[in-house]
Amino acid sequence: MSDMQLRDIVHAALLVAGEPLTLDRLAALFEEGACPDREALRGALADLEAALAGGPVELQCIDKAYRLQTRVEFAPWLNRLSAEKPPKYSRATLETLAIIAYRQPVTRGEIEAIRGVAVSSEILKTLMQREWIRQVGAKEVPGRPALFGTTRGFLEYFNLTSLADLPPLADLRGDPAHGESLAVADQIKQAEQAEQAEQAEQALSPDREDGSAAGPPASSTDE
Amino acid sequence: MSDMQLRDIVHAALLVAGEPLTLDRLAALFEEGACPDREALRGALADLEAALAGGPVELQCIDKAYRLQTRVEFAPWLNRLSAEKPPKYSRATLETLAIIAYRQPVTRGEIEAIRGVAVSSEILKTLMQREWIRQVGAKEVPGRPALFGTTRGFLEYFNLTSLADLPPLADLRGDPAHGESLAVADQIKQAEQAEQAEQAEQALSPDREDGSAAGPPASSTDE
Amino acid sequence: MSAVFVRGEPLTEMPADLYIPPDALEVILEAFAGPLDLLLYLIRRDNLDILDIPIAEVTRQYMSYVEVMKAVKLELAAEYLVMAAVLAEIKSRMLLPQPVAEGAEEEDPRAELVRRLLEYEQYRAALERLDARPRMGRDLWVTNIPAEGRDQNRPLPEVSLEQLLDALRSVLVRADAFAHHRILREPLSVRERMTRILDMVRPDGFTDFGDLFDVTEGRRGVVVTFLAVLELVRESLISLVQNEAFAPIHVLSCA
Repeated sequence: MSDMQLRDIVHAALLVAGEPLTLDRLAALFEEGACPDREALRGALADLEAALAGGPVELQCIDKAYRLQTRVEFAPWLNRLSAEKPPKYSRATLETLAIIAYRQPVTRGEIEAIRGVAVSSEILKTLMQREWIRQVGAKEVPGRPALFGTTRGFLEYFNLTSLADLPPLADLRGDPAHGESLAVADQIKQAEQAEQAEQAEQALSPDREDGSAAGPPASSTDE
Repeated sequence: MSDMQLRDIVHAALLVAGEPLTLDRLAALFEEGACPDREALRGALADLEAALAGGPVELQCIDKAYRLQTRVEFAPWLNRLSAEKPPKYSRATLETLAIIAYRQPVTRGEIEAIRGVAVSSEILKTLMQREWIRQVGAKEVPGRPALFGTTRGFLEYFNLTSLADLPPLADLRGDPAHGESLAVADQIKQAEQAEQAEQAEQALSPDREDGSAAGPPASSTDE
Repeated sequence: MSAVFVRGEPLTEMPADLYIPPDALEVILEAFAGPLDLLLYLIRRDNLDILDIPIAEVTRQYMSYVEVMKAVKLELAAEYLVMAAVLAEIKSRMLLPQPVAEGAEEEDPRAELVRRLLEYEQYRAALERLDARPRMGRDLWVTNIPAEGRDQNRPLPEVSLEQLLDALRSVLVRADAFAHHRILREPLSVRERMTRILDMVRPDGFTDFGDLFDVTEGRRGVVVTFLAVLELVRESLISLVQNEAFAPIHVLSCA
């Protein structure tokens, strides 16, 4: 791999990561065997920094992790960059929060075991800054991992008197449509009703030969 | 303000936004009185596209808004950036989405007639939650079934400039070259034309709020 | 897979192209998105002319698949059976002598089916094209970097309880795929109580065991607290100390 390409890969990763990347994380972008050594990565970062000179972006190193950020001179304009739609948490963040709510007190390792994938520090940091979760202790196992639980702020935000107000898991597992309260669910319900009416109507037209009237049995194959 | 500086401000805003920015939102970055006109903004975008050539990032136009995205060649490395695997969608879900994209506005009953099987509520819910489809109205037939259409989020996810960017239904076979995106400069030109046409049209239909005015290429061939 | 019956006859042979391990069979059958998909597969596989479908042969093959699906107890969509009836009807209409209609052009009984198959195939191809497009989060990513010096008071994301439960639901679905995970078994009230007890038990001293209980909560509350204490002891998060029989029990944080 040419230096040029290495620099571009590092550049691309820093632009989309959404969080600072350590040299380890940068090295993990590469296939085993094709992984550049730390010297090469540092070289690529230095190259990148030089290439960015004069542009609106700069490379910053915070606590051994690297990130790209726009230069401070651009702040006046970027402050006027209004969000069109409200920001959103990632799926991973919501899953982590839900697991902490139901499984507390719980360690990061336990969350990862349930989710089947790593939980980034960024996610936990976000939830702590939001004051929805907090560290409630440390588990007495080697390494003494932190135990996380939800806060009073979490209950207040979701308008719950206590965690016991959360729907029992059994309800969640059973019928996936259970407990829908979103507008989406309402729309679907409306659509379903409308459709029944439509089917009744189409039953009168002779060229209707598919079985959509039979409905739900198909859903098992349908995700 | 020099052109150079304008380009850098636009560049910085696009890097930070994380979502496509319309010309209006780009214009809103500037103080009253110091606001460049649309021509100048389009010029800055064209400059920026040229300046990005050879780098890891490209300018893409989605529904008359612009975003910076990594080039597809970097996917192998960037896929290792996160432990999260990109979600997979079932064949049934994507089939439903494709029919909605080409046939919109379309009722659930019509989708089922084409697919030959029931469309489960779960599928519609998934598509709505991903914000790829939405209810665009109700069909004026008994029962008033919901009509579904795609959203800007759909275009964003599948990297489509507009619905017209979907491969035409009729000549799906062959023509593998289709779908390569136009240079943004061309898109900008197209957008200008489309915009004028749309403004004329919107004067007639006040409730049309998305860019679907251009209409799916399918509908004409298959009614 | 021992006793598979097709129309009353034991099925000794799989349909010609089904020389696949039994485990994979279900996966393959599930891969069909519906009766039209299956029919198209049969037609294209044998290079049949879709505009002149040999209906008897296609019906026979279609039925053998449907019987296999039933036999492996695949939850069969009713639409498959409806299609079977449609095929049978077309077959019988083709066997009947053509009624001599006055001047009217007799429509091929297969015409409607062919129209539907062609239409469906068109969308199926469209789906493949759509599927092959570069996608966000899989093939390309949108840049997202912080702006130095930008005001920090950006709006915070809003989350509804439904969104939270939905996230959990998808975790559960995923976790079900790995059955070995023992997840979320304890009643919620116990887990909540565990957090509360950890709060009460100060790391630098003894807490009276009795203080953990709130009698106003009644029997259930006391039981929940007791279960929470046991669970915390089991997980080595607290320990209980009693100097002699009937002496006060003290709770120690292990943290």
